[in-house]
Amino acid sequence: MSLLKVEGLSKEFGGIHAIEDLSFTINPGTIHSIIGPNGAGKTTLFNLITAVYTPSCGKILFDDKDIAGKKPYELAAMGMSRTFQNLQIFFNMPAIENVMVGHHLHLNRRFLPSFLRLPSVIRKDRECRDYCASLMEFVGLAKYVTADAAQMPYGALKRLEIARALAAKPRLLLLDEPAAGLNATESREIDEVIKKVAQTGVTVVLVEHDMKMVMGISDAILAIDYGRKLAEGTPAEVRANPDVVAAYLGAHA
Amino acid sequence: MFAELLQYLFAGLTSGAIYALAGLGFAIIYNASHVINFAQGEFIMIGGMATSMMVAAGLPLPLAIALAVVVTMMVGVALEKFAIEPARNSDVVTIIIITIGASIFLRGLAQVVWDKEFHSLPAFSGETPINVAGATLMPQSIWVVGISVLVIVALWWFFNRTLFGKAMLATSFNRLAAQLMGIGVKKVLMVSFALSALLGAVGGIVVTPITFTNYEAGIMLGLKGFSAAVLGGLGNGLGAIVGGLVVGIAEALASGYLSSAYKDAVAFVIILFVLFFLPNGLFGKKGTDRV
Amino acid sequence: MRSLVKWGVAACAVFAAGTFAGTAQAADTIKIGAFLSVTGPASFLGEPEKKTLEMYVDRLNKDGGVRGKKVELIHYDDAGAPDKAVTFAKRLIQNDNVDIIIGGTTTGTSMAAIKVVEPAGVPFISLAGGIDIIDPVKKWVFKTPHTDRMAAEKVFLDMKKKGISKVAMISEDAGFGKSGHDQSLKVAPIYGIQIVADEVYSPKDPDVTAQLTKIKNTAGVQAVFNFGFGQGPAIVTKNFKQLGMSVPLYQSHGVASKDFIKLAGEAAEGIRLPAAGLVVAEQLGATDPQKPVVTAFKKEYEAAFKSDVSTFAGHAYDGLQIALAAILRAGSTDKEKVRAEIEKTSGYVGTGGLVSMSPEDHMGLSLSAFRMVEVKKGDWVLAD
Amino acid sequence: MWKTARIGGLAALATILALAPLGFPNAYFYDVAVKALFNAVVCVGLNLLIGYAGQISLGHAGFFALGAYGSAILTSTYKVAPLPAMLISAAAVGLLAYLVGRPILKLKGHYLAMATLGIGIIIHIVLKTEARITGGPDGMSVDPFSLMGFTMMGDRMWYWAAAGLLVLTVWLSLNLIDSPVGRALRAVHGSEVGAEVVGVDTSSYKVMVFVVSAVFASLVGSLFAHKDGFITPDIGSFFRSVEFVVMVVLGGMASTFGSVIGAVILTLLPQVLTFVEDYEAMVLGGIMMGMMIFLPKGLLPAVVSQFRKRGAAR
Repeated sequence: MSLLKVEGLSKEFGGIHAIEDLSFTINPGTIHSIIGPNGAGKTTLFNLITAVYTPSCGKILFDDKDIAGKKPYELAAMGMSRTFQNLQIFFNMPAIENVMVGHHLHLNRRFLPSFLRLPSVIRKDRECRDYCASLMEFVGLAKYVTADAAQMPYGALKRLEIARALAAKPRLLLLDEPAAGLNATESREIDEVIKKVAQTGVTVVLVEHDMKMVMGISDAILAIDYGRKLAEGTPAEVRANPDVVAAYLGAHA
Repeated sequence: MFAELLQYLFAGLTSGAIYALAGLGFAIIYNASHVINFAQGEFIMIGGMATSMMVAAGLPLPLAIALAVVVTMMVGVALEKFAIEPARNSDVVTIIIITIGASIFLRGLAQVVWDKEFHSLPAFSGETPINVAGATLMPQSIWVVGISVLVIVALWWFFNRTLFGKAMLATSFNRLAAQLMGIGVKKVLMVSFALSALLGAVGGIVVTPITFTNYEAGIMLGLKGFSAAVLGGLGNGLGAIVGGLVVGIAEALASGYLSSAYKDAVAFVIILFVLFFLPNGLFGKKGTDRV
Repeated sequence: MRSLVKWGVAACAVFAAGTFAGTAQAADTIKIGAFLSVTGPASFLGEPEKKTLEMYVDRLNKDGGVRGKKVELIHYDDAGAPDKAVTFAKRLIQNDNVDIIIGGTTTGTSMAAIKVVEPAGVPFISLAGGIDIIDPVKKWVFKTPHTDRMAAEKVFLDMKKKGISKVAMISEDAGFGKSGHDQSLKVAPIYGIQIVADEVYSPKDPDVTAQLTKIKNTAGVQAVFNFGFGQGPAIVTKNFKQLGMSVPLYQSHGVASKDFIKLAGEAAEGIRLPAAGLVVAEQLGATDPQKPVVTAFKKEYEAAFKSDVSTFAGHAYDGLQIALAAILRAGSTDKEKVRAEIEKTSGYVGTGGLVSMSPEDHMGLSLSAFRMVEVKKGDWVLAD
Repeated sequence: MWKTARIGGLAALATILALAPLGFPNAYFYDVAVKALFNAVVCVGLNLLIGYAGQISLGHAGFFALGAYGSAILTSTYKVAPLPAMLISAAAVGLLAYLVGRPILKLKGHYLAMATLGIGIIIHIVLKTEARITGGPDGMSVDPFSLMGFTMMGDRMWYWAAAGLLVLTVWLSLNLIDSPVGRALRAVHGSEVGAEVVGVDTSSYKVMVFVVSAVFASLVGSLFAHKDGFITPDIGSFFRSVEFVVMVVLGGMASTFGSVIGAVILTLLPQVLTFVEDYEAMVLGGIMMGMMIFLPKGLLPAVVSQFRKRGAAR
């Protein structure tokens, strides 16, 4: 059974095909990478999967359920969570509260209990704070637990987004270029975090430029260019695919 | 029947052209700085008041107009220099409050420097109504519409044909890139304020023979101008013009065919409806969030 | 959080300093309080009112005051906002301890202040037109201007004389015009007038040809009656002319100042309206008891401020004179006594007309106080 | 940190409110204070929308006026008791805010400003025009507030009621901010899409906070109507809406106590500035500009950060 299934997906922006007739499946418990040159449509694909954009045509099945017409927050409730290439940090909040927002689905979301500060809300909130602190530790942000998000360096913010996404307790986690803009050491640390996440049973879908990282941790790779599928398979298979080499690796060489 | 409709359209056109001129001022400053200048109405007021006070003091009309325009532009530049520029990196809301403060300040200044009476100017080319197919139009209305058209053409030329105008447009699209290209963002900001003050002054002068002016005249015009600019799509000059005309004509038709008490409400209902379907106004850029 | 305390204390200190400044209690002064709409939409009413009060109180003090006591004028600007009027009325009564209040430029501010003045028991002379202010009679409340109902009656009387019975109304949808409009509808049947069209405009509308076109196309309209003040009536007048409408155009007393003619220009020719004797001071008959009063006031005002006198300035003048006369008669500033004396005002000749108040009538003007005037060659001409 | 600021702040507020009357020599001071507190309550509510959720509204005076007129009309024309009248009005305003909020809160920035401004102006026009019900532009009288035979009379009594209401409002506001719902609201301000993908139903929360702030405005409007005893449609004018926003921003966005301070200062200023007479508008405008230029984050946040800096230096 597949966790995510994409069938004949297309997205147009004013006549330009950002994604064209794309189909693939992602199996649970794997790390799945999507690669492609700049502008290949990777981020658009993420935005389609997480319902930030609406597809022009095609179908996306999450858990065998069609996500058409669903809002991103509904998908989050179904177990899908993500990070962003252009950071979407809540800079107006402390770091830990960024993560706590991630845990929103598992808290009492009704208005009145919050307004009246019912003891149950306070208790759950305290637990949530502890849990989120442990998540920050998990992604290596222990020293930022009391920091304001606005004071954190770029690399830390990338991890903060991962922690926030994890706080939602997703089954499918989509990471959009988690290593972009990081130095080698930081990249390796992110690498470790992703592996650790995968070990907890979360399915990870990754968009990444860092080939070393992709080849090292992925169970499967999907290569796209101009919104279309170039190749799909294990890292070894994709690496050997001449189209991929030409379109992507070649271009980089 | 037709004459009646035509008369309503003329009425709408007169008001609409006035709103459009006010709206254009908003558009220019928004383009250069993404600031909504709530003191735009006060530019209009200063233009009209300064001219009529100088004419009353015995200056010939053309000289009074020229001086009033210069005065208003100086006010615009001063506003930019002393109030907007120091706060350039602040929140949008903060800057909005600054411009609201500026509008209160300028109104207070006008009431102290001049007075609280209503003032008028002689119509530029007489007060003999022009008869068109049973409907009438004042020559001054043609001045308003004509000046609006002239201003649009001039602005188009400035933004598309002159180097500085192009630089200003570039700044509106991407401030950082413009800066890297060596365009002085500060200068662009200042020119945009001078330009919209000029526009306000000109607008204030041509409409004064029709609507009269006093120190509070800018409030309503500012509000209608803002509505026009938003309805048309912020930062879009053509949009501001169309927005102004839509508001003006909607008001006139509403008072003609529905209820004059609810004509302003009708205009706002139309704006709300447009925004429900086109959240960025009639001609606004449909920006998709890049995430 | 200490900052909060600090700021709170600072704010209170500033507040207290600001409000106590200049209100030091001088034993031998008569304190006249005023709240006027010196700014805001009614500022061109409030401004001349304020100037008039200041000028005459100054003059009074130079001449030795009232019974040897200096008169102190304390005035505040309510900007036309009733809730501010309430606060300022309280300030005048509670904080400034005034003996009498003149003011309330608009009906709205006056009505709101009544809620404070009545329970506090301070004589209050309003300068606003609305009939609600004195009808029903309120113990402490008086007013000097003619009511909007009287203006309507005067106009309809004139129409009736000319055989006009079908009238179109166009009025401003703000306080003055709205109230005048309502009163007009109420009294029209009494004079056999039928309102066949009823349009409104907003005070700052740049154009009202749409409304006027509708009136023009209404069958049987014999005259148009415009109720409003400010620049609106001038725009109505201009648009009226533009549309080539030939029926008579009547305005209300709200435009009875030279400024209106200046704004409307040639289009104003032939307009008729009810006005106080003040605007036609020189044309009043030599035997007219109002003549000396209004000519003197007009001369003094225009000499002092280099601008044309308006009826509104006259309202303030009348209010002040009535108040001072009552204080003189009462022999003290005892509020109850002063109130009783104001109520006994009889035969006072003011800029608005002959004022004779009674327990049933806290305005004391009769319809004869209004005179029909017409614009001829750019000036008001007595048309009665 | 949060907790001490919360409880300390509330205690400080309550203390100031309890002690302030010691400096009030007469009823006029109480009257001004009551108006300041009323504005503060509206601003604390509005701050949830503007400061925390990052959504502008230039139409809240409209909701204030609807509350005022709702109470006025229900009590005088339909003889409903003041308390139920107030609650019915608030419920109706809440419903209205919900209905208009759903579509307009999809708009962003200046477009939202335009839409809320439009709503406010439409409300104002309706109140002005429907004279048979509302008394038209000249306004209508409102009976005093009474509850079970007890009538609220005099500024002193109103002061204590308003002070109590403000403390309660501030408490509720602080509760909300530091809760799952409050975090979600702040997240909406930070990044709508970021909040959405982790399960925050942003559009519902935006509508909810819009409704809450509108209900606050409506409740205060009702009380205001009973207190002053006379209302005109101008209490719902565009200027009043702008005034509320200025109070919030001046005090400091996303600062509950800042909103209180902003409201108090802006209510007192016109009273303090009467001595400058004709220059009042200039001074008021100048102060607004100056404060925003030099303290762009608002008064309270600026003061707090000053204290923090000094504390750190020590």
